[in-house]
Amino acid sequence: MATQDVSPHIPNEHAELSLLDRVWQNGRGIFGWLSVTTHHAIGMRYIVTAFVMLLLGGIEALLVRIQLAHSNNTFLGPDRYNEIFTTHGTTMMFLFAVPVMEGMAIYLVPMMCGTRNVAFPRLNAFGYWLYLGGCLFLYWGVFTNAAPDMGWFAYPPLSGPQFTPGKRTDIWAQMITFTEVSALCVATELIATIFKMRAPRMSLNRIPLFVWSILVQSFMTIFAMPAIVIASSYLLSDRTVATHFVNPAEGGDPILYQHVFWFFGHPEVYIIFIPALGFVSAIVTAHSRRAIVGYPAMVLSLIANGFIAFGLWVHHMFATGLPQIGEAYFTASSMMIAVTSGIQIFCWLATLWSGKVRLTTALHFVYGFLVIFVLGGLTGVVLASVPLDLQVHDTFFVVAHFHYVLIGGALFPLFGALYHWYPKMTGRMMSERLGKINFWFLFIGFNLTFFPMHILGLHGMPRRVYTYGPEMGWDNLNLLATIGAFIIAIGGILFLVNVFWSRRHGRIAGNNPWEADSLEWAAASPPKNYNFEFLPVATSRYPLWVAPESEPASLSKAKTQPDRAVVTGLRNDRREVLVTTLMDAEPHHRYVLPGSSIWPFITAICVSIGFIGSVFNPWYIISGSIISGLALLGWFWPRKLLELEP
Amino acid sequence: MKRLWFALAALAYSAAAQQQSALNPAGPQSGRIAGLWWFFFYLLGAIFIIVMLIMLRTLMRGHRNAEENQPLENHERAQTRETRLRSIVTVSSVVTVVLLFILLVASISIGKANADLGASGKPMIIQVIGNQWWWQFSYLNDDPSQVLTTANEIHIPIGKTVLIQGQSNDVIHSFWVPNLHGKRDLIPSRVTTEYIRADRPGIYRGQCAEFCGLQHAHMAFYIVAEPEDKFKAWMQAQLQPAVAPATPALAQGQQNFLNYACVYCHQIRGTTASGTNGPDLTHFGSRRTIAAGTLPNTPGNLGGWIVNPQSIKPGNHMATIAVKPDDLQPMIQYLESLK
Amino acid sequence: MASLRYSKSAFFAAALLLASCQREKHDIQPAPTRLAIYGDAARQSALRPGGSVKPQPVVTNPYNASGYDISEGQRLYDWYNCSGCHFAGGGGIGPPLIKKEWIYGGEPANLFDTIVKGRPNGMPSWGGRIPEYQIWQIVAYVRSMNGEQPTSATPTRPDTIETNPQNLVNRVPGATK
Amino acid sequence: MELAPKTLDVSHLEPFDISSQAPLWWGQVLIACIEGTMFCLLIAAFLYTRLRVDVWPLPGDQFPHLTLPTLALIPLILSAVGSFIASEGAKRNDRSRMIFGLTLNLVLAAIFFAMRIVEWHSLNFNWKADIQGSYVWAFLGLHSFDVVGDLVFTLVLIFCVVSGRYGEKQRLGVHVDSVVWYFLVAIWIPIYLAIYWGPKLLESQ
Repeated sequence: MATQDVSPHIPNEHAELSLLDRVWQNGRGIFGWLSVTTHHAIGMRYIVTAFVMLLLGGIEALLVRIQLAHSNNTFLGPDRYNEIFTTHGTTMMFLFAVPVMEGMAIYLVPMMCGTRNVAFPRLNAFGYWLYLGGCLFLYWGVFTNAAPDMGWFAYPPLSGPQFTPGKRTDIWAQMITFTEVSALCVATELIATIFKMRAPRMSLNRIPLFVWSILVQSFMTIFAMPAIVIASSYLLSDRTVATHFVNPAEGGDPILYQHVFWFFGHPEVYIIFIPALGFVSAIVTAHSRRAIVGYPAMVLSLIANGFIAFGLWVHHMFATGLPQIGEAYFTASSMMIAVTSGIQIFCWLATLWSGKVRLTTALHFVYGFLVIFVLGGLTGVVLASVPLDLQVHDTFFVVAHFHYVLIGGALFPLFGALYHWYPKMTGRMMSERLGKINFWFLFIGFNLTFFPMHILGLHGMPRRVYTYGPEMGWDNLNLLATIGAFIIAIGGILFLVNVFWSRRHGRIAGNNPWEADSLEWAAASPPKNYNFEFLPVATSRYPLWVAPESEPASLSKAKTQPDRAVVTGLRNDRREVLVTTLMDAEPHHRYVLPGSSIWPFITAICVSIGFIGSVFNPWYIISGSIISGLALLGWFWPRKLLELEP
Repeated sequence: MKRLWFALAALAYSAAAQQQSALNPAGPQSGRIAGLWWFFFYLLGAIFIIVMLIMLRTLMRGHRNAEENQPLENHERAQTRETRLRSIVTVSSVVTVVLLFILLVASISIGKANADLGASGKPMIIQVIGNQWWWQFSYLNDDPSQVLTTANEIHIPIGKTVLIQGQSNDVIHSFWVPNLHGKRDLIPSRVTTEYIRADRPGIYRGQCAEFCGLQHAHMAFYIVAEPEDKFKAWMQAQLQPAVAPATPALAQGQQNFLNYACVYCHQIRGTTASGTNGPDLTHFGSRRTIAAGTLPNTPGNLGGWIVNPQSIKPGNHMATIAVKPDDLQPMIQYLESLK
Repeated sequence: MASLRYSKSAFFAAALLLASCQREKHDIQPAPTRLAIYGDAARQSALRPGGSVKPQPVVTNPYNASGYDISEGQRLYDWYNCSGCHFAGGGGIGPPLIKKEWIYGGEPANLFDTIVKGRPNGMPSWGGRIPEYQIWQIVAYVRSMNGEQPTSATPTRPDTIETNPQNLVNRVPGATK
Repeated sequence: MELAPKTLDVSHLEPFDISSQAPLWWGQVLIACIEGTMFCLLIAAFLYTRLRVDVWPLPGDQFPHLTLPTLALIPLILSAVGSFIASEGAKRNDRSRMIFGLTLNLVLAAIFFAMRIVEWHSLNFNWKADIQGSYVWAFLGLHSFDVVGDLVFTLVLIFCVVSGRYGEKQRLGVHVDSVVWYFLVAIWIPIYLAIYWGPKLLESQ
């Protein structure tokens, strides 16, 4: 965890500073560790946990690739294979991709907004503990031979009580509950933070693009996650208390499950990759040392992305048979997403075109992203077309497509973002040399793995098959893909090596090693618990750059601005922050954030007992609610007069 | 790098078996779809190459910008440049919209043409019922004596439109013959339909495309497209009950089949075996594969399958019956004789 | 303090782990039939019809409490037309299976024996026809009807559309087309 | 670091605020959005299910009774008045008004919930019966879960206010509690219409 200070810059003898230090200090020992509510610590816990999940998901991916390396392989049986590909998909979607983006947002958004913590720090801690609970629950299942085996989408009736007996599917569905509650907590507090706690004068048209992307993502979470709440509840209640939501014999409908699932599932993909677009914007701005071209267009297309994402879920269900008019509508809406994504790509290209590009590792990953994501986007257009989709749906073509979009569109920017913000998180630079090697391994390995899958799909190889016959002619390309997967694995290991090596031996970074533009670079590296000694004032869209008012910022030499405007008059003897108005971010009132507390942890434990227990015995819904309610009473109980927070 | 990919693509194209490929169309629908694919491929490929070229150019330009230690530009020039860049972005976006519109129209018209295939004339109706993990096919007919039920392999006449009427007995499956048309899900409680037509003779492989449990990988079937007269002959042969055993050995085989538990699941018309849980075996010997496309139909494979089906297709619903070695051989001979 | 918590949680985890073993067992490649066991089962359940002395079974059901096998048993119960006489367990032509008192004993080995040997007045003998593992699966399912299997391993409701074909015709448009 | 020259002094601002400017208010509204979306989707799913079935309720099943749930709307809607009074009191730091409003809210909500329990008890189908049972039980269960949660929260607030253990944050809590209750009242009306009237109105031709 990034708590050890290596930054030499800030003189601590100032009395006010030591008061701030004391007020924002976290407790010691394991109790203190469990009570932490600082957003960096929580964000970092999310990121680290998510990377552990990435590692596990990656190992599962390798197992899948080994099994498919040649025809009639018996490395994994059908049962084990189904478990592993399901766990792989579930882990990557629910336990890695979404949480890691949330973690980055929790870490960065308060700093970028120029405030000291998220709006509801305890809710934040609670969200993390539930997420951790979900991870542990799923992997407890995996290691006790109860890994889900019905695919990450869990279509009934296959996932119903009769065709997947045992507790495998229930564990999966309840794991979803854990992560959805956690994601909803994060979305709520991030929206409140972005709306109400931005630095003074950071009006809507000055919000950094990354923060915009998180705002859009959080709103999407709020409106998409309820659908998966319903879908997973359908499954759970059908399986544990014999309701009939998806049982056609009693009037239920398995297709309704698909509608509800994809009403969540498609926005889910954008929930993952919209923050990545924010990473790219931040990296492009900082490393081409130039204002982004077409900021309003970028913001509007982010918002449009968010809306359109809710209107195209049916393209996952073309093969179920739809009326013609429905097909035409969903084809059009699915293609529309290419327009909004295209605008952003053009804006980045224009920015890079006219910028002073510094070809760092972070920018390498952005270029890698552009190559892969553009290709993935174009195959997305193929999938939007109903006749083509009917051929390639549920084949390896689709596998190739969404790995291009998700690895290319989210993982590459994420790696870039980590190279970009690592100095802020740890106070040290990552090795650029190793970083570039790391990039090339990932890039080449990735294309080697997933490009052949397009061809396999067109040649009729369906998804989720545990093996195939030699007469199908799929051996060569599958072997190639498996080799590629191992090259990716090497790339991943190099990244970890770089992270751990640089943690100790990296060059000391200083506050703003990239001469970047946004407010997080005004904080110390690594940041103090309170982020800023004096809250900053956002004097422009790029507050750390010279000539702030002459937007669009010109090619003038990017340089950090030493004499920024700051806020004074906040009390330092308690955790006070500033609440500003929604549109113009004018200071409105002061607001005291709650301190560290063990109650989020205790509540999360109680809620987890309810969640996990109810999988095995429905009565835990009642008893879990009661103990959770008691824990919440403890959380809210007015000990001192100033303690109330959701 | 690119060249390598093209080489690989060419390699893959030649290597892949063409009997299950969307790029080797054998019917009007798959032909249209393949045409649409190549249209998409070239247009989108061109877009990809253009974007990549621009990207590489930014790499060079941006680098040069950084190295030239340019003086501060005046505000006006910067403003002009900014306006120009924005208009380029706008124009590119408009071009994107136009290209997508073309693709949209192409896609919708092909979709409509494919859906309208069965609009004229009375199609032949084949009912498909998905089972874990095999296919039951029934040729529907108003005359009950002409209704034929078979499994995992069907014949269709060339040039005749066939209506596939899909249902499922357990979980969701998906009917897919890439050489003829796209997929159609088979959903319990619903009837889904799709028209197919083959225009050139051949044997086309289809496979379940919706994950359906343990043996999703081994759920294939074959469609044999042949001229009308050959089809008619096949149909007439299939409508007959099973041939009576011609030799004492075959009679013994039949007896063995009826004595073991086979009869609880399998039907052989013309005998007392009338189970409906598994595939109909009346004309088993005429089929190309056993176990839904898992193995070629040879006596050796059949023996292995009967003795231990769970080692070939683990988790499938065929019982592992302890057939005595002496009983096995006649049974195999009998089944193979059911042409 | 900490170590105590760790050991406690380790114990808890181990307990859960053991509990899940049988339930999650997926024996998808059951051993080919072992005919020899029929003799054993018959010997150990040498009881007379209606006899009040319950034998002590020595053979245990290898598929007891396994979710997968109970579910397979449910399928086989249908496939082999047990429902033809016993219906959904309530009985009809054959005796009901949802009950506490069994004529021929309700222990797994007794049920196995009943299925293998058949019983007078209609229950056919299945021994030598269907494999032993399937008989044990049916036994596991039949016992689940009486709540003698853990609820966590028993499917709460069937999921087939065939459970009530008449309802299907009335309720779901399109199914009859 | 030296003090920057350009400073923005905020010491004159209020140290708290009880209005829609408070972050907590936003948090609560967002949670209402989440639940609202969930209920709306469930209502849509319920009506979709209704349209897929020819005969409703399925043979052997009945429509739920109408009298009690319709009567129960009266205390439910009135209880929102209590919330309103309490939240006005919280804004003006008027203790007696807060106590009156909260108590009114609690009593009326409790009456509503008692009627709900009676109705539930006499419901003529089980969640296992068929699809209608499953949905109606799910709606009643989810809404009741929220109602009970808010009742407990209101009780705690009453305890705080009556015992004098309250400050700005508790007052903000009263204000936010009223937002929650408005939502629970408002969302029940479409649910009520959907489960008691929807299937009848959608009678297929």
